[in-house]
Amino acid sequence: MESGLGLTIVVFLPLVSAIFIFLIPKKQEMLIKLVTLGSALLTFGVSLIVALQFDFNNAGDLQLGTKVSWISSINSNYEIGIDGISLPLLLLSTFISVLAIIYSFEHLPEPKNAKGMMSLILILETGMNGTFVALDLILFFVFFELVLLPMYFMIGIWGDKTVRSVSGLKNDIETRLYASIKFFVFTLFGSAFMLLGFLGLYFRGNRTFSIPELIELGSSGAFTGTFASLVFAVLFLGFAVKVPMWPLHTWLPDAHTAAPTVGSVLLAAILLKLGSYGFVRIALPILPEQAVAWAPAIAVLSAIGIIYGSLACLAQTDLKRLIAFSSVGHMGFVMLGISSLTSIGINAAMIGMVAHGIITGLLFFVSGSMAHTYHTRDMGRLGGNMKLLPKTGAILAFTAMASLGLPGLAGFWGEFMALLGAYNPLPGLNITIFRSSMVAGAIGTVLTAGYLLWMLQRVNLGEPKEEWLDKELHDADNYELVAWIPLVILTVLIGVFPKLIFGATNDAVIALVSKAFGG
Amino acid sequence: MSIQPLLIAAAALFSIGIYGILVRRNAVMVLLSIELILNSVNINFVAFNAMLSDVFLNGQIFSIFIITIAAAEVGIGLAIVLMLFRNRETANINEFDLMKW
Amino acid sequence: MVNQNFINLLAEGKPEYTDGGVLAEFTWLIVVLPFLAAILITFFGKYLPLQGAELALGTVLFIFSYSAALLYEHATKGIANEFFINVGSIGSYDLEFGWVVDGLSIMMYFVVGTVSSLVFIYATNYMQGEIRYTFFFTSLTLFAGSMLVLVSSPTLLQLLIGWELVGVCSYLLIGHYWEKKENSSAAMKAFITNKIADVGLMIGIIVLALSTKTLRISEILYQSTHDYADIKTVAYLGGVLLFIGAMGKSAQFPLHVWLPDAMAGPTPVSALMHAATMVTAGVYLLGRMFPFYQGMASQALDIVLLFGVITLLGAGLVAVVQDDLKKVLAYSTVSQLGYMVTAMGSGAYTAGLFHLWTHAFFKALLFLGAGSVIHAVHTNNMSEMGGLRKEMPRTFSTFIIGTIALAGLPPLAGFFSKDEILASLNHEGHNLYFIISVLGAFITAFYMTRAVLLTFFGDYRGDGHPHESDKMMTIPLIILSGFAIVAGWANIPGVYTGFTKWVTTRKNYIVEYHPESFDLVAMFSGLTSGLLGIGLAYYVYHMSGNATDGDEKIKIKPIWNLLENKYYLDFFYFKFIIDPVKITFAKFVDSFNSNVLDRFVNGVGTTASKAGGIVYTNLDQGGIDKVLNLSSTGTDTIGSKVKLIQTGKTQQYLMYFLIGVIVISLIILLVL
Amino acid sequence: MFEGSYVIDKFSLILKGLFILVTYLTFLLSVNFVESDEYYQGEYYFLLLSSLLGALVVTSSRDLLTMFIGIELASTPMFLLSGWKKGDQKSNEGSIKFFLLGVLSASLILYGFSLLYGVTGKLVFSDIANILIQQDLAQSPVALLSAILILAGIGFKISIVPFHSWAPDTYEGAPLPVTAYLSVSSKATGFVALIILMSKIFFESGDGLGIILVFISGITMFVGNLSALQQTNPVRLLAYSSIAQAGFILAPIAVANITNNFEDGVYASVTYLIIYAFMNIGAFLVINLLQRNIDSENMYDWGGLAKETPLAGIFAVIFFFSLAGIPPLGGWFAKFVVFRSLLSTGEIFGLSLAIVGAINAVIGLVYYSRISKIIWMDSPKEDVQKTENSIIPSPLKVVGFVSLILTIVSGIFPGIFSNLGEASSIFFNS
Repeated sequence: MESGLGLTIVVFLPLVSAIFIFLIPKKQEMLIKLVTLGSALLTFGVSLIVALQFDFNNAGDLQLGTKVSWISSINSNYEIGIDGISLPLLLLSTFISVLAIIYSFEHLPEPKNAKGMMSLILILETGMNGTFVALDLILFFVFFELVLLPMYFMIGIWGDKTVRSVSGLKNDIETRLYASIKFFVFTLFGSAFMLLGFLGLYFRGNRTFSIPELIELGSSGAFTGTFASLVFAVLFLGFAVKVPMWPLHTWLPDAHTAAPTVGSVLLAAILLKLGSYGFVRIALPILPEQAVAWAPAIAVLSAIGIIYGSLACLAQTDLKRLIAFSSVGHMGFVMLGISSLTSIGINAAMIGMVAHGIITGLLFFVSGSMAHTYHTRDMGRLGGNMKLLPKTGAILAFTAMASLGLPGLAGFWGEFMALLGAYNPLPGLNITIFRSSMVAGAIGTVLTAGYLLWMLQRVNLGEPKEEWLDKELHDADNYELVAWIPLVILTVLIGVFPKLIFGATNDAVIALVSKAFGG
Repeated sequence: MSIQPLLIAAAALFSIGIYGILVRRNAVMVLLSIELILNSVNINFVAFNAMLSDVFLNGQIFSIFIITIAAAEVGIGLAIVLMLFRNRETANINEFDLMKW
Repeated sequence: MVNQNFINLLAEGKPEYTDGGVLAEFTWLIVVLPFLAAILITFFGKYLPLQGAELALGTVLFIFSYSAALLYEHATKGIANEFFINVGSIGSYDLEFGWVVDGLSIMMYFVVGTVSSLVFIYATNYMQGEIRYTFFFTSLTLFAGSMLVLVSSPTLLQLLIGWELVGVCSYLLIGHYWEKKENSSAAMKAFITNKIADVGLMIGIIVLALSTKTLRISEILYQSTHDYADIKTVAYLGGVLLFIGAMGKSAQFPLHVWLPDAMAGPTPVSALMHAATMVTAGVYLLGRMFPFYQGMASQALDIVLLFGVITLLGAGLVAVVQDDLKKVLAYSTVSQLGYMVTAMGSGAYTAGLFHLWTHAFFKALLFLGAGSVIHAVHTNNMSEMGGLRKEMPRTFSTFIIGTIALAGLPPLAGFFSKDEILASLNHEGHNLYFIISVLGAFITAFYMTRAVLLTFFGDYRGDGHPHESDKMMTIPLIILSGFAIVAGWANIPGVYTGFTKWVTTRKNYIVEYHPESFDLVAMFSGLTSGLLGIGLAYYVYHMSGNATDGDEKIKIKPIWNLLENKYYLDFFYFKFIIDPVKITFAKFVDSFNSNVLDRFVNGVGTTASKAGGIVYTNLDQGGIDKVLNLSSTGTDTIGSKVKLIQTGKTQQYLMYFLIGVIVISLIILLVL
Repeated sequence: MFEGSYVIDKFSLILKGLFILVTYLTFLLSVNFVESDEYYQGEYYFLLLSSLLGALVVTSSRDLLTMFIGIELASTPMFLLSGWKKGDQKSNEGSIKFFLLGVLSASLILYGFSLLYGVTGKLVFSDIANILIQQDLAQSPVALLSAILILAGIGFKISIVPFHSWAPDTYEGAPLPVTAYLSVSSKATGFVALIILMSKIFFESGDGLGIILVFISGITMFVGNLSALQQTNPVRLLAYSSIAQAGFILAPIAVANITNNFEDGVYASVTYLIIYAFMNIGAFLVINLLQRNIDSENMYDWGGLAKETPLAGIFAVIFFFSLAGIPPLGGWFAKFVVFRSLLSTGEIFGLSLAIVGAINAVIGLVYYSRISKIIWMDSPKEDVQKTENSIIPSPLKVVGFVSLILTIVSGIFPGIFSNLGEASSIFFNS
């Protein structure tokens, strides 16, 4: 499929459907939902076909893509393709989107408006899928930014309406409004500079935006000196905001807390990955020399992120906020893996991304649902959830276990392998820093276990509080279960048989590392 | 004939015009000041034309255009002032500060 | 998928082992089956007549029979084989699961199978009518399964997986009655303590894996016995780190604190956990990695030895002051684990494992017996028991057998294993440790006798009328007491040393002292101290009056307080580690996040907005006024200036315009 | 034509096309406005067309006189149009300010022209440039002074700091369609004139001019954006926004003046102008549509308005975020080409300006997102009177959809517009 047709469909089908949905009258909600689901399923189906056509024996090569002239005046092309690094993330993205839509069938937050929500999800999906297949910096940038608007509106319109005070601001503000603009401004801040970095590469790199070509140039040492370090700095800024790495993470807890359930699921599961994927796809291979120079800093920031995120979790009373902070910690492991610049570390990051997507996505599903049922996220008021909502509680418990990196479940590989990678980073990197980071990360796993178990104790266990006893609380319904069970199964499958991910990523990562760092 | 006096005269006229624009309160007087400035430019053009002995008389032609346009502008200006005067019953431009902040 | 690797198993030395044939090849069944069963029980258990217990029982009975078959095969022919399944590659590392079938693992399979079967049978009755009966069996099955994952592991990776799975299952089981906060807290404590230790294990695995370029245990052992340089440099570190992991699971001082609290779980759980499935993991790890320790990390063994000795003595002393019957047994377990670790530390591989083997049976017996008692009297406190030997004769007699076995009197199991440990210590010349261990034996005998006297002798001090337990509970007791008697005969110096052969699969690697006959010094001192302990306790708690007064007679206030407070370890942990982390640090980070980072971010926002205000109001809309006002305040104003100041908006704009022109001109002409 | 004083090239044709299209859209925007009150219809359209003619002349003019006439023709009608709401004092006031400053700026331009003429004796740009270079006068104080005067005069039209002060008042006072025209077409006329003058006459005037332009451009972005943050009146907000945008459009020209790489600079500016034109008209349309539904000029009163007119709501999202430069809406490409031309030589002023631009893009987002936030996310204010006016007149719909399509297409297939920009810049290479 040299035409890149499959990938093009995967990317643009959701967008086309979104436009189509605009044309359906608002009243026909069921039709809107069915069209959305249909298109998401179709997209997922096509992405599966793409995965079947993918040649896993040459997972290191970019495949199934195409290159068509797009903006000729700046030599930017519609260049797409996937390799073992992007394939798992692409599948994750199409898959989670389907689940998010299924979940939304019956669980639209106020103000309902299925039309708006569904079209936003679809636009979002185009952005996410596009980012994972784009092989042209400008194309990448456009898709990377495409996710901003839908997410901004998702948070702003369907988000949490509680009014709260924010330090540094005089007036109290609705959580959703604060969070949405914070998310938007933060990300744009990063990406505006990232764009400058892309342009820098363009001008130094024979006026091309093609990522494969730039990688060739980069690995042959075309980008050096102050220029390269500036470019890496701005790329770092752009990607690190998205990951998010400490201390650029502060938009994340607010965004997650305020976002509607589907929003936080997509945000956690896919959007955060755009940043770390950017590091692997763009920053490392194109600027290997700078990657080496920056790696210790990234490792230290990741380690801080891990510890910091975990400690912050221990202080939370808000369930969703806790999970949001846990993302900071988990993405810290991903970045720690990447910073090691070894095939082990980057592989760890890849599986870590997928696992975090599945697990944290599920956590947000469950916690969002609980917030919806209880009308509160305050863990001080919750308790005895296992008794009140046994199914939800069981899945919450399972997911928390997965999230704390329990071996045998998906979350384990990312953590363990990241530590493995960080212990022996690329030769030439400061081993003390990396090993200290690794120890910090290892301590982080304990703290992670601590806050998650504590969360379980406060939320799931114990006798239910009196205020809930006479209330009618609905346990997970079928839509929720259909959305959740696949994630549970995936968590176990990847946990037991990580080849599902490594089978695709390993060759690609080895190719990347050997090309960029010769190791 | 030296060109300096002409240029100085033009510059002086220009400055007077500027002063008038800035200081006069009556809108009509401000319009007149603008005429002064435009005319200073005319003097410039004509003087330069003479100095350069431009056979195409570019400077002269230019100044004729300026005169025409100046007339049109003053006409427009007066129309606007008139409209203001109708609405506000004053031609004092200092009182036009509705949109202060 | 399955490949076999004989290099490290059989290539050297005499090929005196077989590959185990079909039996070995299908050993994965006993590992996978529990997980399948757990899933089935979860989803369909409720609809079955015994609410899922039959599935669990069937599974463990299968494990028992399979492992018995393996053991028979091994004892007669000898099996050593391992199987690998590749589940992914990462870099140049193969991630492999698999199963190993050799003496050590077969011994563990058998222990797990036997003890689990009996505990499960016991539990079907014990847990009757309790809350979440089905889920209990799910977790219990998982627990056994996880332990099998651990002991069947041919790679460090799978070992780690099993290791943590065991931890989680223990969390589920200890917190079985999670309605009460103490129970869920105890579960958390167990999990977190283990997790802390796991960090050590994890890093240890990483260190070893990276220096040997493999995750396969056999390969690592091969390298460590063949003087590979890479592993040699990290051997000490790796050894210590692995031991930290072992300390958590095997409850070595100072990470033992979770184990006594773990008594919050139902008694069958305690029995399983203390005998077969969890606490033995650490010792198993030391055993599995023993060639590595011996080959390269002998300094690490010294540390192992030290902690083992500290644990055996410290925990034994605490056991003396406990009133809770289960806690006596819990501390006793800790102390016995200390023995095993001490044995490993002193290089007595077989002795350590032998003690594990015997201890599994008699400790399971004791716990189940205690459970039977508790079931009857509805309390854990010995001060509310007494005189139960008449009401519960079968429980009493089996409990006595367990006690004697634990106290180390011949010919019961504990005697032989403990003796071997003492002999080994004596042989290696660890005189101080030898003495402490002997002292430990004395203490063991003392507290066990105390417990027996308080529970079964004297008059009944509780409420109601306790009855002997159901057959389903007493039959396992009887079977276990059989094991408690005969298990020690598997390794009698000079008579029959089958056990040594069983567990020394990798014969070429392990160099250890095997007493050809009884070490008389060790035997004599062990035996004497045991008898003395029993005697003294009998005197204090029985002969010289009422059992309950016994404590008063030996109470030396400061020491007693110290022991009752468990050396203030928990206090220390909470005060200096948990609270600071959970409260101080966490609060600090949180407030840092919202008060520093967020404030900064919001500050940037407000600053931008304020800057906007300043630009807009002062520069854009009124700047000229201000500038001119400023410049005119000093000098007395001349007419034109006054007029300028008074200009209205329009002229101000014009002014702006011209000043702009002038400023730009000046800059261009003069500056640039 | 006319001895090189009037040329037809790709640059002029493309921009002529732009002006005509923009004027057409303005007509459509105006239909309802003109009909809604007793305005002089005929004159209104006549004046707009006159202004268009002026703009068309400017694009082709290559001598001082033609350009001057073009500029005057383009701007003089606007003085009248901005005061078209005769009874409205704000409109009057905006008009007089606009007029006075406009005339002043015209005089400054003229004065500058006269100096140029005096130095060289020529009116045609190429001749002037040749003589300046031959006689080594390009960097003489006279040439620079004339450049500054001309810059100030044109700076008024393109409303760059510090010549921008009329813009908010006039925009606020003028009828909305006129404002749209002012902010798009008038501004574009100014930029066209500036581009021609800078690239045809002052390209050898040394770095000083370029540097001052760089500073002006940066300051303009900051002042425009920061002031826009403070606005409550949406039209005023757009006025400051267009000031900030002017900073962006100016940036490539400024840097081109230093690097002398006018090809890149013109390409970027023209592309920006084209894309900016449509999204800005769209933005004004949005204000127009929303104001039909509510009786308040304070946009903070507009809470939840999108639910009344969802179409206007969607327009608001598209156009305002396009102005903010969020992909895949056209604005991103406009900003992108600007950044591209700023960085093309990697020279320090371009780099700094690019960083300033990036920061400003972020600041801009805050207020551009504000209207969408208010109308989509805020709850309706109860004390504000709403007028039921849900049917959108078809001319406005046409404007909306044309701008919408152009804005989105220019974001997704920027090639189309960037080709125009590129084509227009080719002329400057020779």
